[in-house]
Amino acid sequence: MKIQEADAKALLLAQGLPVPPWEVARTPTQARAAAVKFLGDPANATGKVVIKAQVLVGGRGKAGGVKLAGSADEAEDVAAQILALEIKGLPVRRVLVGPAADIVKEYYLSVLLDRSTRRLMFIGSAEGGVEIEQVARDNPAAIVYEHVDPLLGLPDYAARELAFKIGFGPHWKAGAAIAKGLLKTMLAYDADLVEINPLAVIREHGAQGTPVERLVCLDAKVTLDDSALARHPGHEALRDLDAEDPADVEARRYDLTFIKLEGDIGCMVNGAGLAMTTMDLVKRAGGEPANFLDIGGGAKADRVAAAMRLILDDPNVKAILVNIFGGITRGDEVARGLIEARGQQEREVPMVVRIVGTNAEEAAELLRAAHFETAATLDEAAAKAVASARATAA
Amino acid sequence: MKIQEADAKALLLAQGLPVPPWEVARTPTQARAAAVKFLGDPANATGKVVIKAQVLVGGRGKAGGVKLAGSADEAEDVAAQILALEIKGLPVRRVLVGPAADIVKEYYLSVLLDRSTRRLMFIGSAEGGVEIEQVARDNPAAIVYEHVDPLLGLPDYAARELAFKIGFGPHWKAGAAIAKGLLKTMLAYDADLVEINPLAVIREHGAQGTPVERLVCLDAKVTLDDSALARHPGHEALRDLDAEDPADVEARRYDLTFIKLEGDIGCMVNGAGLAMTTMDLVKRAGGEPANFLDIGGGAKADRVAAAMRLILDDPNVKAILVNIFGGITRGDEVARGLIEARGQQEREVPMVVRIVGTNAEEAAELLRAAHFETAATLDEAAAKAVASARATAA
Amino acid sequence: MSVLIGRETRLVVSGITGREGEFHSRAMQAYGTNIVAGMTPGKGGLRALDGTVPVFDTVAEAVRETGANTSCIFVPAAGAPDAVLEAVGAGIKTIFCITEGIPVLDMIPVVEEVRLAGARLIGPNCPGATSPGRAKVGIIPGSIHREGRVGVVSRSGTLTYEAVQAMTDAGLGQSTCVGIGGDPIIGTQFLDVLKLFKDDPETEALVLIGEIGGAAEEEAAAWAAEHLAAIPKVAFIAGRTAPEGKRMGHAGAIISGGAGTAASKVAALEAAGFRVAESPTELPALLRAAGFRG
Amino acid sequence: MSVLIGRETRLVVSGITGREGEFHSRAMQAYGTNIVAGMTPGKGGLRALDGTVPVFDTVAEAVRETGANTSCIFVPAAGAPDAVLEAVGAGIKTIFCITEGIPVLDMIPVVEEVRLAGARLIGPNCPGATSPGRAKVGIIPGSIHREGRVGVVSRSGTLTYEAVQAMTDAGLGQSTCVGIGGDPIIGTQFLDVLKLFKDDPETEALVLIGEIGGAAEEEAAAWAAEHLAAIPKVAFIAGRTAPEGKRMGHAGAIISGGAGTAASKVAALEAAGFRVAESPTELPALLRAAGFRG
Repeated sequence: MKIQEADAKALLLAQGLPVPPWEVARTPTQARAAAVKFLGDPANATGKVVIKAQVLVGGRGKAGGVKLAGSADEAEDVAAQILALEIKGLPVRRVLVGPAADIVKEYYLSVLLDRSTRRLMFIGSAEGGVEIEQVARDNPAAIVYEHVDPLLGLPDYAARELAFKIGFGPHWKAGAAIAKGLLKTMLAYDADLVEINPLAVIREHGAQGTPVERLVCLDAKVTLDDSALARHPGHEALRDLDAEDPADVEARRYDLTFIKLEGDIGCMVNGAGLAMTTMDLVKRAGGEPANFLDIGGGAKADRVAAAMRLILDDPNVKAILVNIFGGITRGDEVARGLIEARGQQEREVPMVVRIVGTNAEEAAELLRAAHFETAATLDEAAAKAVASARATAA
Repeated sequence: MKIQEADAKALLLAQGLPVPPWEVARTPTQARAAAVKFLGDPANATGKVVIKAQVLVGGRGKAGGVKLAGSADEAEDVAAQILALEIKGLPVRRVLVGPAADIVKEYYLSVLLDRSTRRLMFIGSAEGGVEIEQVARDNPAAIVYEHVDPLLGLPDYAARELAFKIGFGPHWKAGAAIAKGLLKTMLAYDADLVEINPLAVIREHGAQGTPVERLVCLDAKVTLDDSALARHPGHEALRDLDAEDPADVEARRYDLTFIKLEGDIGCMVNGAGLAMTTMDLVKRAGGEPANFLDIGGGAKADRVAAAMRLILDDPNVKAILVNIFGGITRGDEVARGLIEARGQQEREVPMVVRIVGTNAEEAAELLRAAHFETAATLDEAAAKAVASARATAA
Repeated sequence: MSVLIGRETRLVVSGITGREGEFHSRAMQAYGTNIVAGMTPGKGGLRALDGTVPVFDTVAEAVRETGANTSCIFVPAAGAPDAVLEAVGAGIKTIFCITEGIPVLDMIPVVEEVRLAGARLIGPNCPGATSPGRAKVGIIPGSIHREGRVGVVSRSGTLTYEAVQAMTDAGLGQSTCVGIGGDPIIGTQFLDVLKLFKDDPETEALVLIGEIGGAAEEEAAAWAAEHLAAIPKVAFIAGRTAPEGKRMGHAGAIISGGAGTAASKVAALEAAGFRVAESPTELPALLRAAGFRG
Repeated sequence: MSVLIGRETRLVVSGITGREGEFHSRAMQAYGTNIVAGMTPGKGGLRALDGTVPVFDTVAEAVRETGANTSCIFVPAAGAPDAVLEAVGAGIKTIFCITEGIPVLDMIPVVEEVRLAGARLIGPNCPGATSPGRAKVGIIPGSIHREGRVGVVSRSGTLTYEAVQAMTDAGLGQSTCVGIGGDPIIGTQFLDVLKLFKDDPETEALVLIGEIGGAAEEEAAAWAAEHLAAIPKVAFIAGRTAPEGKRMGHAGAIISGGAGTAASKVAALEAAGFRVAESPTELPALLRAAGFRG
């Protein structure tokens, strides 16, 4: 689960990391009030504020979602502009307002899961503020990797090594402490990724107005492990519902994995791999899948019925392909769910059902009695579904 | 550092362990008030309170330091008796007052350092409430051992294994949770030992007056790692000054290790092994050491002077043996400290000084100039010190 | 012979008295798997599966009393990492963890402990393995198998069944089918299973079922190019048409950057000598085309 | 030859710019120890010991740049366990930790990491080791040694010096003297050093200096009885007259199972063929009486 920058920063702050102050504004008026506060702060070395759209997609800057303002009036205007934006299809409902940083140097630092070593790994670079993928392509030597020990974590020495390798110069102690803090954040909240880009040395005005430099997390991106949400009840509040289809919310309620796509053939499958394969075969048969839908293992009748509702909520759907290979899931349960769902459904859409594996024979009998169209193989099911969709469309 | 039962219980409670309620009383009146509270508690299945002397020595029970009372009057009387006691030379200044438990079964459970495997280890037994050494002698099969993983700690399964091996019966879940809690306590406070004896199944009155059984820490013994006191500022408040010679307090102030003994030859040595050896040789030469005193590594003049004051504070001391083998400690520093100390000392006691190792020559010169009696070998030093002590005594 | 499991398998099932644990234990037993023990804390002394299997409070006791050498875990996600550690601690060297939904960070120290103990963990979130005619451990339906000489390894659950069924329908039996699981952190990767198959004299052809996301297929392909040149081998990759950047079910299926796409995997596998099918049903024909006569 | 250290020792000193670190590094260098690097975070690029030794920010860099193979740690107690991990992480296999006052629990995971890495830690709270005429690492005064063939191992600091001085005064030189340290948790125990001495062709006699508490002397004696029967060996145990149990807790007493007293240790050592001295000064004579002619 991705969370917004402001929420990510709040998690970092709670773990003791250095994050410049910010306010979240939902209206231009709120943004104005925040700007007044930061513009009046004597530590604000630039005399400006930055206003950033809070949306869960990259490329905010290019889309006009990040702007500076030098006065309260300007802040209100800019916030109004940004709050009116829709970035990559997502409405901007909140902006972050903070002091515009006087950046001396930008770094990149993240900690994430490295599947192949099965460890957490830090990625760091003295070339921050740009996309790390870009750095990886253009100047791979500028990227530093450091694995986290699976049992010890990141000992102090390893944090120092990382800091020296990235090259924080006089800020090596702060860099090492931030690395430890990012890992602590990851572990505290069961995050998949904690990424700071830029991690920046900024210049501020000290107590006597003298400039002081410090290393701070200027931006923050955190994604949380969905499997661990149950033990972090507070995380649900961080979910950005704007970034989700209403169908996603419904799907989550029934433990379904649902992704809406552009096509017209609704798919209901058990297992992610088989669901993708089903989509691949629909496409190969000349059709277009309307969704990815994994009903998971051991799905019962009510979950099947919910899945059917989700599919039918999409007006584009012209045919439905149900492909179940029973293992944990029992075919007869699915068949019962389908029969029940069909009884309640509001519009008639042709359906092709293939159920094999555990209790497939009982399922076949139920489906036959209820006059469902069935298929023996996946290829056959895909072909029939594509044909039905064409017939419906015609 | 040993701490008292009530303090140990407070640490356990803070870590979430089940400990029956208690109050600490410094006067019979306070004990009476506590007794009134517990005697009035409907959960108190025995209708009595227990009053226990808080002293840092074993054998409180035999010494009359643990008694029951069935009324407030009796509690006040019993507390007065116990507060008047001196157990193994230690005055009883506080008593613990709590509900007298209705004990169903007593167990033993501790976690401590196992030097040879270099791991923490649990020791448990279904024969609790008696000295575990006694169980070890009489029925070694009744003792269960379980090592703690040095990197993982005590995983849930290991806690369960321990609980099943000890045989908590229906209380296995509580037993496993308590094992985990003891380890947590040990790690949270840098303890050397956390020992519960007895860990007991007690019967209480439940909400409707029905008897309920639960596993609780009836007694608690915790010793804290002296090397870790610096990171637990609160621990210093737990130190039982009554259990210490005033000399201990002074010694600690100067980072000296001092143990008062019965003899008349004061010893000042650098290093624990050499200090014990010096004592052994004094004894072998026919003398009796007045103390163990290790001035540690790298001792400077002021620490040497403090050590000398400690030795001379003991009126039994008739001669002093200084034995320094310089490594980190520099002989000349010690010599300067001795000269300074002698200049300030209030009574004249013969002193034999042996300084070898780092900067021994400079030391020898200083001592010669100051007319100290010196010795070349440890055997010689011991012999001279014993002779001096006899001469002083005569 | 077979890999991971076989006639010598003496299985202890952790969570045997749970709903899923009991259901699948019955199926395993029906298939002929030698389930020697079950483990459920607090139920030691009972007997499961109609009295045929003794239940113990701890895996250590199960091993001591029954000589169990393989573990299958059906414990819920909150307790499953601990169940793996318990099996490791009891000296078991082959551990299947079927449980899904385990928080990723929980598995990191666990796979390290497994490694340090010289044990092998398959899963979590995996369907298990079947050695047709000998034993099955996990939840793969026994009926889809046929005895034979094709080694199958897959990171999907039901997609594995699909591929195996296709093989069986075409008369191509399997030596062992292994579902390694789709979680980001798994104990046994494609590469590890390929190494086992290489040393198994009864495995004469290979089927690899992958999907988009991660680099495990590419890593396995690189190794296979060097060490499995002679053996007929085919593959299928799910997710060719998946839209980029969307999560398809388990995190295994995120396309990240360039690596991890279906195209990258297909290219790597083809370069390593795999014939890559466009549908699981094509696998048997491709295997025959690759020279397999089993 | 010698054990642990020798002419091939290439030492990196962690904490070389600290007060103790610098003082003892000078002494080590003066003794002839090849100090190739120092480590103090943030001081990388400087040179220590009058410009003779480069200082690095990390041990890993020191190893990479100078081929250091041995580490000596003078870092304060709060950072010393981490310094040991750093040396392990940098691939160093012989690590001396001189620091005293490290909280006991801090060392438990550290010694485990050392073990897992196949490295050896001597200490903490140890005086180090000297191979007379070749190298010294740590804080043992160099002047007390003499080249020879007696292996000395001790858990005390200054008591070791006393014993070594007595040997040297009597004309008995040493192959290596090792101070293993007196903390409850140490990386290398008596037994480990005896094993090293057994395999060292230049060590022809042994001196073991123990003290009351723990069971390390008894464990070493049991092993020596079996594996070191032929070699002349003597011992000294400090604390024969120490009053019992000022620090040892009840439960502590049972692990050692009655062991830990001077009487127990002397008996175990004598049973294993050690001659046990009543004063360190008697060690040379006892060694000669045991047949050593070195």
